[in-house]
Amino acid sequence: MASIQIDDKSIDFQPGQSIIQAASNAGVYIPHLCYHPEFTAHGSCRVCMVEVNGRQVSACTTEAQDGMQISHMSDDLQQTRKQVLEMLFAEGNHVCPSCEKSGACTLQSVAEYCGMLTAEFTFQYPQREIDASHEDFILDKNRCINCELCVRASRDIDGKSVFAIAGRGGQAQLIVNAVDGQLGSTDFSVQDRAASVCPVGSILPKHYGFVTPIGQRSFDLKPIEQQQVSGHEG
Amino acid sequence: MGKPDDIQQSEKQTEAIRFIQHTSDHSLLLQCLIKIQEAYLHIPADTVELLQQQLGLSYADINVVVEFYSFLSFEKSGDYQILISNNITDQFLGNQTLFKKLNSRLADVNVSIEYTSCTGLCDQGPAILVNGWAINRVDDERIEHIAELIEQRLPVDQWPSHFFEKEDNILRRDIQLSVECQPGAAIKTAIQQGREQSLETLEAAGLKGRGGAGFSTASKWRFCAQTEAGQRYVVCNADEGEPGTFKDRVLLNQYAHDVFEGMTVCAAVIGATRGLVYLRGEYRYLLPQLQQVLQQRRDDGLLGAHILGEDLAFDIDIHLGAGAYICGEESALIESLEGKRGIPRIRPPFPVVSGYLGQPTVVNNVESFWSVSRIMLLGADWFAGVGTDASKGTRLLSISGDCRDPGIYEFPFGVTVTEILAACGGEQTQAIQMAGAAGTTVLARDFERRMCHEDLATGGSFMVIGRQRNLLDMLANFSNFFTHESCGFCTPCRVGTQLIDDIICCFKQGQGSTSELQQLNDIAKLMQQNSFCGLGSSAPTAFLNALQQSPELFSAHGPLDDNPQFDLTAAVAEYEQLVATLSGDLR
Amino acid sequence: MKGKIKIATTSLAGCFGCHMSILDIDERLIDLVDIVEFNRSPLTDIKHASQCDIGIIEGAVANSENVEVLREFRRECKTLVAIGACALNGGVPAMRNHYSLTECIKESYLDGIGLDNPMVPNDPDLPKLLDKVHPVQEVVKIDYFLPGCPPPADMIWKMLTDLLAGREPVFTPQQIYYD
Amino acid sequence: MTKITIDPISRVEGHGKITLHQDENQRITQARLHISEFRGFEKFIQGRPYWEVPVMVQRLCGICPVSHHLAAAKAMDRLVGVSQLTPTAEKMRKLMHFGQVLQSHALHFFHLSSPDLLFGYDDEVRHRNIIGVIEDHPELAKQGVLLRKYGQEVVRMTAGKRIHGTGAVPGGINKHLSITERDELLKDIDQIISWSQNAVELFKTIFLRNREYHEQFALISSNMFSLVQADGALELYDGGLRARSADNALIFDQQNPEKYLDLIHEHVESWSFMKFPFIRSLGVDKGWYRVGPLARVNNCDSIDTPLAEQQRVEFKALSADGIVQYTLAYHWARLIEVLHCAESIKQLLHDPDLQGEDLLVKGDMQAVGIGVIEAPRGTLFHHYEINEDGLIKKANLIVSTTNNNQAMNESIRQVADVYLDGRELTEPLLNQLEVTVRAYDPCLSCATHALGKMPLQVDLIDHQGHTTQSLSKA
Repeated sequence: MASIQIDDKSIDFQPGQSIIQAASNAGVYIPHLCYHPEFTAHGSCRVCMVEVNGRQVSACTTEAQDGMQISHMSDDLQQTRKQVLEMLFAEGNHVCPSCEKSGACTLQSVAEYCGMLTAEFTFQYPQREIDASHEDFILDKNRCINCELCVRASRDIDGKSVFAIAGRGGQAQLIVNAVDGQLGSTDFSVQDRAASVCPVGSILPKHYGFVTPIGQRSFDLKPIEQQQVSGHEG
Repeated sequence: MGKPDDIQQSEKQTEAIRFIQHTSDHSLLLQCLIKIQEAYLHIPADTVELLQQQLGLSYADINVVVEFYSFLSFEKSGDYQILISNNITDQFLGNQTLFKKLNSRLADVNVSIEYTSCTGLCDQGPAILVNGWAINRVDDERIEHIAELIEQRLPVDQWPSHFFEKEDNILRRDIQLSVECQPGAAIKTAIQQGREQSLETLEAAGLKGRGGAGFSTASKWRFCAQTEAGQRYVVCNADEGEPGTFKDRVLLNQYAHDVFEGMTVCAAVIGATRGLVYLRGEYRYLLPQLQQVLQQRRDDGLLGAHILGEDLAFDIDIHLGAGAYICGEESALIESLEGKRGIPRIRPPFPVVSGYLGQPTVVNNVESFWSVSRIMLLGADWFAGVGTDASKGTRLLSISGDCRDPGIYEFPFGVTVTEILAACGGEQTQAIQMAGAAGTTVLARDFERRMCHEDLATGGSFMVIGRQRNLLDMLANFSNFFTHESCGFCTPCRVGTQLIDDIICCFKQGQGSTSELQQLNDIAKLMQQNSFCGLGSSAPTAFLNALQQSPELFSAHGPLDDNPQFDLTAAVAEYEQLVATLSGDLR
Repeated sequence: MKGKIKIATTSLAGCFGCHMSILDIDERLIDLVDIVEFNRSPLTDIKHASQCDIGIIEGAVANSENVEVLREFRRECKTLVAIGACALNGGVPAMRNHYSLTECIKESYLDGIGLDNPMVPNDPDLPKLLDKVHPVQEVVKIDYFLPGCPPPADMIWKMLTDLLAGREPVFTPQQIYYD
Repeated sequence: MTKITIDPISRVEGHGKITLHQDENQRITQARLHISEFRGFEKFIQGRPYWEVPVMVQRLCGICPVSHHLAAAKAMDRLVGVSQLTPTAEKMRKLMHFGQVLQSHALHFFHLSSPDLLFGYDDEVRHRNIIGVIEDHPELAKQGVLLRKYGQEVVRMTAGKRIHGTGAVPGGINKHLSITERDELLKDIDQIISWSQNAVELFKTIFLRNREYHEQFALISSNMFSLVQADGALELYDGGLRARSADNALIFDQQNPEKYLDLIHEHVESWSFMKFPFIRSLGVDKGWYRVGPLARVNNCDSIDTPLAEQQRVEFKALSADGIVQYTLAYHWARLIEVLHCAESIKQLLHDPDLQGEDLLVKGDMQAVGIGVIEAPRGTLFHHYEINEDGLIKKANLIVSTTNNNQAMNESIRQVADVYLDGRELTEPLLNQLEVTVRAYDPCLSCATHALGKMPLQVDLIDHQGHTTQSLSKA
């Protein structure tokens, strides 16, 4: 059987699997945000970087090759991941103290896992809106990290394409498929896969906040490195 | 009062609507939008509805495309839209003064005036686009004329033709520019040689892609030809967006036949029946003449079902871009050809395996195809006889900036910067910027470095920076450019470009500190290593060059402090203003 | 034996929750007395920091006085530690950055509910408000950062004991919170 | 003229400053407490979803976050159309609140104010703080630290963490108290009650030792304002509004807190970011009042826990006319409340409702929600209006300390007139001004929710208004 070597661990894989899939199956956690086992990888967040042949590549978009030597926990990589995470925090308005998603937020948990203490980059404090027009959900763009999981879920699983990314560069942001730009004008619904896939607090149920007590929240109960390996992805 | 251009505009509008009504292929979305934008100077809501119906697309599908491209907009910003080219060489030529002058001269008419990325007229700037039409050498006299025409409300396509004349400025010819090719001759050779022999010729010539990445053209074609597929495509990348490059514009203007010839050779070799030219929106004015050339070639049997009477079918369409530097990246270009946002694709698979519409596709630069036509005629030895071991032949350089004779120069690979400067009359040169904003800064002490893949690789841009310039201005121009042109897909590039722009701005105002310098270094390295595509990984090159080679740039205002220079006075200005205006009268 | 380690603390635009979290070290506060001396702090009547080993900053930078105090701390403290979300990233106070200062002031003093004599406070004895709220590292160099709203007492204790022992404070993921 | 500034006022929670103006004869011409910070909560909360509010607005204050958390949660209960919580939810919130008042009062007395009382106002600056107390009175200091710790643990077990937890949600609470948690709290409660009693006794002894001085210090005559239970008993979490005049007559009683705007408005002055609330029927000049422990213990007719009730009776006997106006008696009343909280916690812990599973109720959405609570420092008003999407469109917060704004200024003026007027100003003299402010336990952190900071500073200003000397208390 084909195998790769991640740090000191030898891991078997099926041909065609990406490095992150192979690692996840073997219980090796590679921090990631835009990757999700249910969806096609698209490699935009740049958190799941690993080192192959002296080059940093994203583990979600790189196919595992027999005999590949992969470095995963080097100081350099941790530094890289930390800096990418710092960028995400500096770019948006991530006010963890008052966010309902806190304790169940993948961005927060990945950053804590990677040892990020603060984002030292200049905070951008972008002006972004909250769309509360939908009966059951709010869309808080302040917290969006452009991972496009909702875009992919709505398009590939729900068959609705409710979400998309518009604009480019720093202006690139989540929009919904409605002329008035309001989630309430789309056919988005509670049953959608896109309704539960957001790794941060951007798409959240309405009239519902902080109902899970501290200590019982998703990542309070089970740390991310145990949750986000094969079969446990939220 | 009726506007004289109303009728004219509405004819265009009718034409655009008619075009959409006859279109059902959603990969033509971008082309439809470009036509609408041209006719209405924005994208009206009812045309979006029509597009949705015709192309079977959702509102969001269309919205994201409009929001992606600089030249498309839902809002109409004026009856005339003036875009001022903002390459650093345009800045050298006074485009900021031009901006002020245009604003004051045209203050009373409904005109929007903004900056845009390099328009490819650096050897004859400052340049502007008026409703998409490029005008070079905008001096006081031209400003006055333009103002009068606008005041008369004359549609831009009825302006005197001399406004739109461009100079080719070919100032040095080497082996390639000194030959004339008979249309059809290269195709004939290729057919005679057959696929394998043609590939061997190209291989022996050592032709590498002229876009800048330097991948072997023969290998690319071979991969494509070897991939099983129902259809293959030849794509010519004429999205010449790298600041300071304009040689493709000249080739398309003067050597369009040879470029199409090269594409046809490619089609013959890889077995493609369809070719596409992706022409940057800034070169839109070349479209009619290019269409003419294509028609002539069809008439001459050089395109169509039986080229040269042989069993070779191939034709070429031209797609326009709409203001997006990222579309010069081949996978983003393919996305754009498919009518979508120009977001780079995950590679592998490479376009040669899965490109346009998922089929094997060769994407080559204008100059590459142009060279192909010559190599097929004159042979591999002719071409490989000049250049260096790893960089065969010659290439075209677009030279601009602080030199006596900006223009197009053909040089063999291996030429030194000193030799290039001598040729173009670059004196008192502080530095040159090789390969555009994403390229390498070479300081005077390194002018013996050579242009070739082994040393200074280039996509053809060569900008000369005189002693009188502040390199920080150039860095600020570049950081601004990348902030505007990052597609926003991956984190390092989307956020990094903004952060770098802030930091450079800070140093320009003399307010940087050691922590900003450290951050600049961290961000640049992160982008270089970790970006999703070449735009992100090459964007920080100039900043890293500056950090390594000329750190003194950042401490021009004195030794750097460890503490940031927080500007308290500026930060309390709003409060003081508020107190001054509000507290008094409300008491 | 060396003299006691001098610590100064201050709160800028914050809620004092971080200072409360310092007090949440509970009985360990009593142990601390043997090794540290508190200089300027809301807990003492010393009004200006001078020659301190460690300065602890809570809160974001929202007015001219915050800037002055922060600079004083940088000048007088060998090691500067920023604690809590407000100091690190502006936290909740920085939510006002979504509006202009003018809008915020108008809401509180001119257009608010149940106001008598609406006007903008403008006495020269009041510090001037900044147009935007800033994290502390945008004003002075910070040596260490402790996230959290507030950082848990155990994290503060670890930071203090590490610094007092001359160790670089290092935290495991389980010790790091942003909320 | 001389202007004197005390900046920052220390050993208080938050930021503020005092300025005094002295003329050439050292006569005090002006004394003011300035609140010098602005945070703009009322604005930036606009556009946020209402269900985030209880967690977000507690960031007004890290000393009494629970007060804001609960006041906002009460307002949110109204927004979601709930007027009666489940017994478990109601009692969990009360338990959280008692824990919070206990810790906050303990913090204020032991960590911040006790140095003045134990060492005197003129003690050395270096020593006059909690560290000094730990050094000189280790047992007392330890009791103070542990009392506060206990209160914080009650908060942790009800809200999930000690500072800025999440317990209360619109229409209820997110957890009950487990048996393990209950038992852990029960283990120490008798000790806590006994230490609380000691603290009242200690203060009583200190106060009575120099009774006349303590009574006269910062003495002003004010209206008293607070919530009371339906039977007039002391109430911290709910109840009706009662105001009593300085001569002990009721101005109003059992008023619905949601009608607060009929009763009070806020006045703005140019020299403070903190506004000045007043009872509308009496006007700006006469309508100012005091809130907090002194007002509550004066205002109520009884306390429903036995030990605290005994102490209340004794307290009320201090004054012949039935209303205790002594500013320093704030501490006394505060410690009576500590005892009351400790007793109430014990009662609640024995209530099996705390282990109930029924945590939440829902009703029909409303557009306006007003929640009023007695925070440690006094009556606290949270008022929110939402749009049809559930986003906040208007907010009004009147925090406890703001209610005491005028009273603190009056007290400072009194001290300045009586003790500072015509004298060379020294640090101990100036500290008396801080002692005055400290008695109110002003939470300047809360008070500055709108804007920013409150230091104490003394500047000397000449008759043209120029600062000639700055006597900052370093």
